[in-house]
Amino acid sequence: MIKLALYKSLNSFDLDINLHLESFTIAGIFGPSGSGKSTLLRCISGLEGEQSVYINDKSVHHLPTEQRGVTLQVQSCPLFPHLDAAGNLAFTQKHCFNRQTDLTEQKVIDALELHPLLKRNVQSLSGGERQRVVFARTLLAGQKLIILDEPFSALDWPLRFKTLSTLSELAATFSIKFIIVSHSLKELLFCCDTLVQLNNGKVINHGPSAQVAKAIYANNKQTPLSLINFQIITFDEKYGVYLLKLHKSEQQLFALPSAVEQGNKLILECEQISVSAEMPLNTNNSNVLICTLHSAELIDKTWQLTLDVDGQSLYCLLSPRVWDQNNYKVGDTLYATIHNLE
Amino acid sequence: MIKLALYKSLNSFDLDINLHLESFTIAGIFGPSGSGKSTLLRCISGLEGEQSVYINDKSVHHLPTEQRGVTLQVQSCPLFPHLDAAGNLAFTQKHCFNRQTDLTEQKVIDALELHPLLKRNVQSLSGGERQRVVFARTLLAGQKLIILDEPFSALDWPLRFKTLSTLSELAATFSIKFIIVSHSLKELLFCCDTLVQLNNGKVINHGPSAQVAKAIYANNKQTPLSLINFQIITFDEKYGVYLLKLHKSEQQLFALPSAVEQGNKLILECEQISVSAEMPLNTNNSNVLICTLHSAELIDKTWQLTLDVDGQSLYCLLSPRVWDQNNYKVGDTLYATIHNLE
Amino acid sequence: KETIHVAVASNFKTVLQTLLQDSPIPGIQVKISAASSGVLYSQIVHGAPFDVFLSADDVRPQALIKEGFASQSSLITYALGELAVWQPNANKVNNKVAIANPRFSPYGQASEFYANANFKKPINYVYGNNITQAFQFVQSGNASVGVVAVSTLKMAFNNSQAPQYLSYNLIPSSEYPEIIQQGVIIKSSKKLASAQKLMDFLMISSTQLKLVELGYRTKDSNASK
Amino acid sequence: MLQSDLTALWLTVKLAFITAVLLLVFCIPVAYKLAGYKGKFKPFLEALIAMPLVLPPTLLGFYLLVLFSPTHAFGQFWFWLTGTQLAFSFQGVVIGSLFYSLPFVMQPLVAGFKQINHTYNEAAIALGLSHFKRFFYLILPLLKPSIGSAFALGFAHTLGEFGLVLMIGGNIQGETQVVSIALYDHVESLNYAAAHQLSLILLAISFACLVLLFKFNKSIVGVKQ
Amino acid sequence: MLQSDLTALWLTVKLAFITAVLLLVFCIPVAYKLAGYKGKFKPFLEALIAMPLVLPPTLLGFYLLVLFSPTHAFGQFWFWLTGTQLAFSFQGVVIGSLFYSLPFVMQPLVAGFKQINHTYNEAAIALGLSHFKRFFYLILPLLKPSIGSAFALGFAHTLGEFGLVLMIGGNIQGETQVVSIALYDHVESLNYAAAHQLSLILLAISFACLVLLFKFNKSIVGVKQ
Ligand SMILES: Nc1ncnc2c1ncn2[C@@H]1O[C@H](COP(=O)(O)OP(=O)(O)OP(=O)(O)O)[C@@H](O)[C@H]1O
Ligand SMILES: Nc1ncnc2c1ncn2[C@@H]1O[C@H](COP(=O)(O)OP(=O)(O)OP(=O)(O)O)[C@@H](O)[C@H]1O
Ligand code: MOO
Ligand SMILES: [Mg+2]
Ligand SMILES: [Mg+2]
Repeated sequence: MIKLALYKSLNSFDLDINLHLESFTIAGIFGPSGSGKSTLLRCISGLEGEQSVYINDKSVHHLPTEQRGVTLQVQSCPLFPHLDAAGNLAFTQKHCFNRQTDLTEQKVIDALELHPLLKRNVQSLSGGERQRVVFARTLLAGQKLIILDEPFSALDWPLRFKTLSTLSELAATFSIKFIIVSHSLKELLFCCDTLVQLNNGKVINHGPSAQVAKAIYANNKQTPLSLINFQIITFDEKYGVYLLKLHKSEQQLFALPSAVEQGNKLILECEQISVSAEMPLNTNNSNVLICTLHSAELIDKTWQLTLDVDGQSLYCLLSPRVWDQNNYKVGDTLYATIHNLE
Repeated sequence: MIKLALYKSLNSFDLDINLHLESFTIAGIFGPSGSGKSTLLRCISGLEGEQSVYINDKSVHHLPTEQRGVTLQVQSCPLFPHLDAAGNLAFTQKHCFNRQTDLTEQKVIDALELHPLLKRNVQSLSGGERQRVVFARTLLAGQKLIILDEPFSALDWPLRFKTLSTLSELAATFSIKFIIVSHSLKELLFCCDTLVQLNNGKVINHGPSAQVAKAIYANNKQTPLSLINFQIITFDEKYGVYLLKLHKSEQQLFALPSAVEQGNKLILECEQISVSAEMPLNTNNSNVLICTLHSAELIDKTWQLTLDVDGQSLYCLLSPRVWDQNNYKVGDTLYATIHNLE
Repeated sequence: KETIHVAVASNFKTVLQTLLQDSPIPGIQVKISAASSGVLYSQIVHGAPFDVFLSADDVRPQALIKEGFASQSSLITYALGELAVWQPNANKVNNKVAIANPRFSPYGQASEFYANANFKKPINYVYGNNITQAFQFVQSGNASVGVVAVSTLKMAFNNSQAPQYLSYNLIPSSEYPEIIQQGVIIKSSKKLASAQKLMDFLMISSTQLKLVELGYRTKDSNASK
Repeated sequence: MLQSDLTALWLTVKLAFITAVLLLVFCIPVAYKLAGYKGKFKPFLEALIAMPLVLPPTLLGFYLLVLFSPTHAFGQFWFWLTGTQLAFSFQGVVIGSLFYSLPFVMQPLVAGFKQINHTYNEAAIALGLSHFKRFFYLILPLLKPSIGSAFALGFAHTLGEFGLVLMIGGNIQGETQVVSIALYDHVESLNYAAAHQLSLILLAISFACLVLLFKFNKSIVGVKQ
Repeated sequence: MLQSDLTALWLTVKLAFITAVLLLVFCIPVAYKLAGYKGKFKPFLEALIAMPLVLPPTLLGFYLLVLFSPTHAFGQFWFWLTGTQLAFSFQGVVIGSLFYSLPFVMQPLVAGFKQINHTYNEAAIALGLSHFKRFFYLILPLLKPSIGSAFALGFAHTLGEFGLVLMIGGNIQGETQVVSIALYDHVESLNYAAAHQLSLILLAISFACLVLLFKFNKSIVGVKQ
């Protein structure tokens, strides 16, 4: 799908990237400020020098941006000041060649709810409004590979998730592939199937989101995410929750639609999981899984427990004090309570 | 300290604000995109028309910005392109009149760790680097009231928290007051003592952070935060945790320094709290408080329980299914487990 | 030495310089400002610090006298223009006839008078701003024939020794109205005596003879005819 | 007002308009290239463009007169190409004006291109707009104040052009007698009343043209920026 | 080369430099105000500034001559003030050039000011920089390409000034005889060799000046923007 071999000397380090992303729908690029994310995107789109870039198995390093079949939305991308919001959208729809999708102005405006902003002078838009119009404009360039550099940094979280959902829908409906740069893992995990982690100009991790996210947590001395595959048994209309079961052991879980519809895996944060040696009773958490303690590691002054359930891993944390107090052994059966799933 | 009476007709609603902030060190302004945050700041600083503004009991509505004793960092504030990073800093230090603080270039550069960026052409800075230099430049304007419009939106969270900590230190050391706009409550709660919530151009809440935050959660149909006052008993050197106790009932909690040093209150999210009718045993959570169920409310399809402990409130959530399963009654004694505190 | 400031019509400037070089006037230094007669006239009317005005016509000096800027008594006719038909290229490049603009130049009026009477109609005039420019139109080859001043042709020959400047057809003076070039002393001049010396110098016979050599006619040569 | 003055006015406005439009068409792409060029010859190229400014128009006209001459290779080439002569013709005056007014159109455009914020262009490249589209639909609209300024300078400067037209025009009514020449004629013939009247009319007309131009220019860009 | 030509060259460069500098000093604040002014008279003001362009320089010179005349109130006032006469003096020529070249300095500046990105100015206001500081330390540096362009146009245009200086200068050596006038004299006297030589020198000198100017201009802004 995308194959890169980039080398560029930056200020305090070199961007040196060999990356092959085979198949993805929405890929996220994650890394701290100044790690080379924007520069990487500029290389892919051709804004930056002669670098080896393959898109869909076609070498494009010699092509100008408009012939690469990709659209980049640069960081803090400006609207064109001589046009109003609607003008900016019409401009792109009209002047971009080789449009591959049949996204129209009308569809994009509806999807992103931009009606009230259309007749507005771009100077008078608020920061977040501007970003939404810019995103709409990017979509209208009509390419099947769209690269976004911190596209929603000025949106509040509810609006951001809404916009990201719209993005996912558009990706599916119009088979557009997205690459999104963000410094928020929360944002990326919400919509990406593939993640690339950058640090000091090098790719230090890439692959399926969940896997990379776990590594990122480990690297960042942050807590790891647990990813659990499930099958849906029923949807409980009355309470609006799904009843799930694990593939092998058939243990059951209740989960809210939002947790299920996010993909075919449950993404659980460490903070959502607590363990006890005995079955918890009469709690507000009905989601308890019976697991085996697979291993325990002291990472950065915290014990990280890996629990095995159904051949899948659950991660949970213990303070050293609590670890010392309880006397968990590898092989013990433990009860993992999952909070905030239902 | 600050008293505003603003009226301005905006596109889809009117900005109509009467606000009096008596004493604050770092005030946060929170609101969704397009709610009028930036416009409010522009009014205070004088960028926007004739509006009634009192700063330190002095009416300033007739004064130009430079005589109001306030510095505003506008949203996506640009660096001056004819100067390099160091030049931008020197520019402000040199040309701003009436500097009230003795912040020097050197101090600011050290505090924000800008050394590697100083000789850089501003065009070549990454988004986050640019924001840090802009913030340094704002500080060097030397005023005692500094207003920041989404100042750190391009920073990754670790860097953002670090920068916010620096900001708090500077506020204390140089007795600078800050007003920060953000759409991230997490960011604001990290450093603000006072919060103002805006919606559609109106102040719908203002006051101490914790109180406003709670109301915001309620309004936003988000989960409320619990705020618990405590006393420190000891610091456990071995495990690096504090032992706390509640004022009246003397129940004890273990907490990590990060949780304690954030202020004199524990800020607990709903997700951190689970309840059970029986004392949980042998778990990895040693922080269990004995409470009384004070009330329960069905809000947006979720039961929100208010627990009374020591005259303080803890909030936790139950899905309707679990609520129906358990049979909690007001007045019941419940055990609240607090996760992820230690 | 006293310096007097002479405003001179540009087609006479070189001539005046030659005259003064050959026989300087004792005790007098002459400073020359050259421009078209019309410009000089306007400047004098508006207070230009000139002592003497040598015009390429008779209208302007007399207007100055009438308006009180120059003294009637100082008026001299220092030269009469002499015209020739000049066609340096035997084979005509085009049918353009270059003459000075007859609207304000006596050279032009005389040229037009002659051409109208003698050239085949219709005549394709191109108008030079002055008689020198009419000459340049022909010289540069843009006009095939011109009615030009003999003085200009002689000056060009003196500069380059090219024989083409000598192959002109002199027009008999009877075939066009007189081109009277007059000069006056400006009333506001503080150097009236020196100015008068210059006027005298122009009118003495040695000077007048030299003028004839340089392509002008003079009152005397006229009278003698 | 004289019929000839009317003709001159019309001719002048036509000349200025044609010149300004042709110059815009030529200068916009050149200025674009030049503003983007970062090589070491840049200051030389920029200085070269300003050169026609430095030569006094009369002299520029003189050299053009030589160039246009049928005896000169360029003049011959032109004649071979079109069967007409450049000197004393409207086309010739247009060509002269193009030289003469070039710097006034080029300079504001180069300065304007240099000042366009690079981020807009980069955003458009990244959007996948071709060079061509970007130039016509983004950069030119952003450049409107400079284009207006360039057009105004080129137009007005050509209106007031005098020395050059005087040299290569030959003062032919309806062909090369532009207002400035007509005005000069009036002044030279001491016909000041006609000169005042004509210059007033010239001022009024050009004032009206420019007001319209600037109004138009404003309504497109001023409000939005 | 003639001594008088050297004097003329020096005089010309001095005149052009003084004129360009004075015009910058005057035009920068005016252009700033004008670019910021949004009232309904804006197109009228802009057109007004372009007016000196429209009048042929000779005519402009003629009107200035009238204005400077000792019979006119302004001329009398100036005489009362300084005891000197403006016409036919270097000061007079400077004043004339100021009028003459004003639009060439003003226009690029107005266009430049209009194109400065408003966000920079707003950021600086919000930082608490006074109007004065912003103007001198932010806006002027951002305007450098336009200032360079304005200076170059003003300088070069004054170098080539002819009709106006001829009118109000009176062609006085060392005082008002600038190169363009000297060149005209050479052409009028058919002294083409001297004209070629002088114009080459003029071109060379102005080319060198402009190359330096553009180099300087580039080194300050070009690299960073
Ligand atoms: N033209 C350049 N010359 C030298 N160094 C550069 C250039 N452009 C970027 N850099 C440096 O390279 C590093 C990576 O920059 P880049 O903009 O790619 O970072 P980023 O990951 O997008 O950061 P952010 O999240 O802050 O936008 C930064 O340290 C930046 O200062
Ligand atoms: N000059 C203006 N004219 C009309 N409407 C305006 C103007 N400026 C802003 N608005 C509108 O007023 C509302 C508030 O804008 P403001 O910039 O204050 O929002 P904000 O809270 O800062 O949003 P964001 O978080 O997206 O930056 C927006 O809907 C905006 O479109
Ligand atoms: O003085 Mo002239 O030579 O009539 O133009
Ligand atoms: Mg970036
Ligand atoms: Mg805002």
